[in-house]
Amino acid sequence: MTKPPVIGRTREEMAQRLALDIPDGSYVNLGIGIPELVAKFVPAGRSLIYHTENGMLGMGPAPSPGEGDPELINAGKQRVTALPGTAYFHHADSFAMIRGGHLDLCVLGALQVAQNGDLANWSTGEPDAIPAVGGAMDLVAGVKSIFVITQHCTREGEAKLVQKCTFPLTGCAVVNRIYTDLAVIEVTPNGFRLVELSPGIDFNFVQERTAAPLLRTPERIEAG
Amino acid sequence: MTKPPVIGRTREEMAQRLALDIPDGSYVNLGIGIPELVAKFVPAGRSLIYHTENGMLGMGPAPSPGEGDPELINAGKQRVTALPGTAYFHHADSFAMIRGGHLDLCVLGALQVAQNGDLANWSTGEPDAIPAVGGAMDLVAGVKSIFVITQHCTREGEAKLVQKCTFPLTGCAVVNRIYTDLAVIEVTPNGFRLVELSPGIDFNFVQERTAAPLLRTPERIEAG
Amino acid sequence: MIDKRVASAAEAVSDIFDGATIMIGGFGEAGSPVELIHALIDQGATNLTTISNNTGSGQVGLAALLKAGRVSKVVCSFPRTANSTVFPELYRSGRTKLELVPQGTLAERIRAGGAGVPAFYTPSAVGTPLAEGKECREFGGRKYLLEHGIRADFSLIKGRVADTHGNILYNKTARNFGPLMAMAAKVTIVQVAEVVEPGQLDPESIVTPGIFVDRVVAIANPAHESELVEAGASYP
Amino acid sequence: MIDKRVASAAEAVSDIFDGATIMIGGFGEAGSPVELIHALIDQGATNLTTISNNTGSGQVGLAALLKAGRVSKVVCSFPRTANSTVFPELYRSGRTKLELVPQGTLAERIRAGGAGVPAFYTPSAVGTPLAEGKECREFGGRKYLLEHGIRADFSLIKGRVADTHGNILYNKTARNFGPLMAMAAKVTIVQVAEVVEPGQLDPESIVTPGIFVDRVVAIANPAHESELVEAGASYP
Repeated sequence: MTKPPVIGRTREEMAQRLALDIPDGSYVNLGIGIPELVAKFVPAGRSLIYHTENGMLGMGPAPSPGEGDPELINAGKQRVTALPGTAYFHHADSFAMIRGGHLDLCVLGALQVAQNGDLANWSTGEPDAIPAVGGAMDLVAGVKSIFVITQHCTREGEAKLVQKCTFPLTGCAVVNRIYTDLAVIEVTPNGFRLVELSPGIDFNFVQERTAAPLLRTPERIEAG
Repeated sequence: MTKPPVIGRTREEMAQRLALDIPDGSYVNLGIGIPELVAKFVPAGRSLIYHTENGMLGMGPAPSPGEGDPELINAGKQRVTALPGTAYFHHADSFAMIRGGHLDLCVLGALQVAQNGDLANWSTGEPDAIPAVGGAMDLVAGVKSIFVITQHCTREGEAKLVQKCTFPLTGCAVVNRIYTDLAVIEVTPNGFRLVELSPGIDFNFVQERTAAPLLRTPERIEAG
Repeated sequence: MIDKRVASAAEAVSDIFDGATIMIGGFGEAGSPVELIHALIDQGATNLTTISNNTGSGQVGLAALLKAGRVSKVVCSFPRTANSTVFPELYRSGRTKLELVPQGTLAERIRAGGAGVPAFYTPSAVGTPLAEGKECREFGGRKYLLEHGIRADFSLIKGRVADTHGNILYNKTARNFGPLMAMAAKVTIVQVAEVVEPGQLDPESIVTPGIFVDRVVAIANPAHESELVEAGASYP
Repeated sequence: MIDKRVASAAEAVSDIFDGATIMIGGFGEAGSPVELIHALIDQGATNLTTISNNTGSGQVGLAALLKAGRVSKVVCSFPRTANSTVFPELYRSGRTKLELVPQGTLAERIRAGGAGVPAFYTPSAVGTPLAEGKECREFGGRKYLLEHGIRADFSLIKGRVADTHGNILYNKTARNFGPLMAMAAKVTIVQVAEVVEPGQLDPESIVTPGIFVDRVVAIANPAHESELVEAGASYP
């Protein structure tokens, strides 16, 4: 029996799966990369309001190529549009929203997530890399829920879900949920808990690619 | 020889004298009472911009009686007007201006001023008085120059310029100059220094009504 | 569809509970949410802590809430008003406690609470009776006091116009504490004279972004405290 | 008569001295005061410390100032840009030092500097390498870091329109650090596309009140960094 060429969810399918879990009316900050895809998959009937840390609520999609204003950009420095109800504000107000717990959800990429919710996503710690952190440490410290969206393993096949991060941390015990190509995983006081397997993926397949124990206790027991 | 009925400067004359010392273009906060009179006497050719701590720069004079907007008021809760160039802002921004040292001058009344510049102007410390401080402690802590305008003595004839304040302090070593009915006095590292006597007043008359030594050293010596 | 409008002031304040901490906007009468306060009096919650700059005047608005015996503690910078005897009586009789806070420190503490800053240092009040019991620390050779951010269960605020997303504009010096209190409460309730659709407010001019606002109530012709006092009104 | 206009960018930056600390507005290219930075390159001041969110791109604006060897230290949250090799080379060769600050902490430190707050506590970066050497303290059972306010000798900022009193409006997300840096420098210099008379801006909509602004320079058609980079421009 030959291995199928694609296993688990694509990036778009991961974004689509995550989007299902965002309640209507949420204030959301989407990180650069896969997180940005989430906006495309918000289910019909739900309105989200997007925050970008460089000073805007009500961000809309990118304009047509060549259109837009070079001074209307998102945190990834790409041109965006403004939806009705947009407000602009300065950086201190923007991070007051973040740090003060006013945003409902932030979706971020990850290098590593530890079983206690530690996140590493800003630096590989290589000595000649130019350190650059941006707003990630503020986002994870302040936003009510932190969802990570990431491939389950690196291109080299190494686990990104680990017992303890080896890369420099972005924040301690901050991640709530992880959406990967293989599964949806929750961070609980007892470690990683499987919420859902991607179609065609079985538990052992995920556990083998996760460098920490993966609980399958049902949520109702966890809650007790 | 009979004593003349009025000695020294009137309230208006005190305000007029103080106004002479405010440079063109200054950002100024005027306290409630005699300080408010200063705005009437700014010499021709000078423009000052008035700040009121309840959220406005560019405050103009009171409107005609019965006119104005009950939501356009000064720190004394009296209706005012807005001059061209006015900006409104919230209380944290307003006190950022004050605390951050952006205002050039604040003119305040006083219960007592000590020879080291301590100011008491918010409470007589009587046990049944309702304590109320407002913005005075922020103003004296933050504004670049603090000028006090006050009668030299209380109605009962007690000195207001003292060695050490007996009333609760508003701030420590904050007053720069004092404009009274009898004199203009500077607070120096060596104590009170006479800058100028009011017309018809002699030094001994002022010293007798000042409960701390009054230096008459010329400024050029002080500066050394 | 995001729509933060609620039908009435009564509905807006219906879940305020006994013992709640409530920030109430306004400096003097400017920005005082008179109709929301009156709805709160009708609603009946008691043993409240209020955070506000003043304590109201006459027998209406904040003074009426105090007079009705609903407030056990007042956090305030200037609890003395020309036309009020309500708070002085409560204070002297020991029925209402007072935490006196310099105005700029009060504003900054509310902003800090809303901005996720638990504490900060300020030069205001150093060496005064209001520094008693507070940590004092030197930075750059100057003394500062440690002050703590404050948050509340509810904020009651008055704006001029809102859109249905809760973006708020204010009127002149009625802005005062509104934008800060909006940030610092679990539930922020704003009364405005007019509610418009999203897109009708200039995004460059919005003072309080809707993220800080939970409920918007239209009160088309809000009362002015001074006019009520002049007319000898009392509430209820 | 208050009139904060100066005739040219060159005149506006003429007194910037060797060793000065300079805040430079902008997030990416949005709000980057390109013409003021170019005037500073012409002016020649060196051994500068810059405080900014990024380090510019291509060979223009902030990247050009760095390339000219004028900056000995960069305080920055994200000194890495798609189209820049300037800062990485300077950093790797040790010619320019870097103080890396989380973006929200950088913004709050600048605001604190401008607001007379010498230090504050923040939850950002607790437990990370950027917490090393910083005081950590618990409030309400959670850990926070002590961070210090920062001030500068000069701020270079880009607005959209100013009046002659120095009241400033911005353009969309070009607002970013401008209003904060305006508060935190001894001398704040703002380039705007248009200068109007006092009274022509709505007092409710002013973002930076003139008290924070020292000099206003009209630059009618400011360059956009991305367009310069795309055209392969370099400065000087």
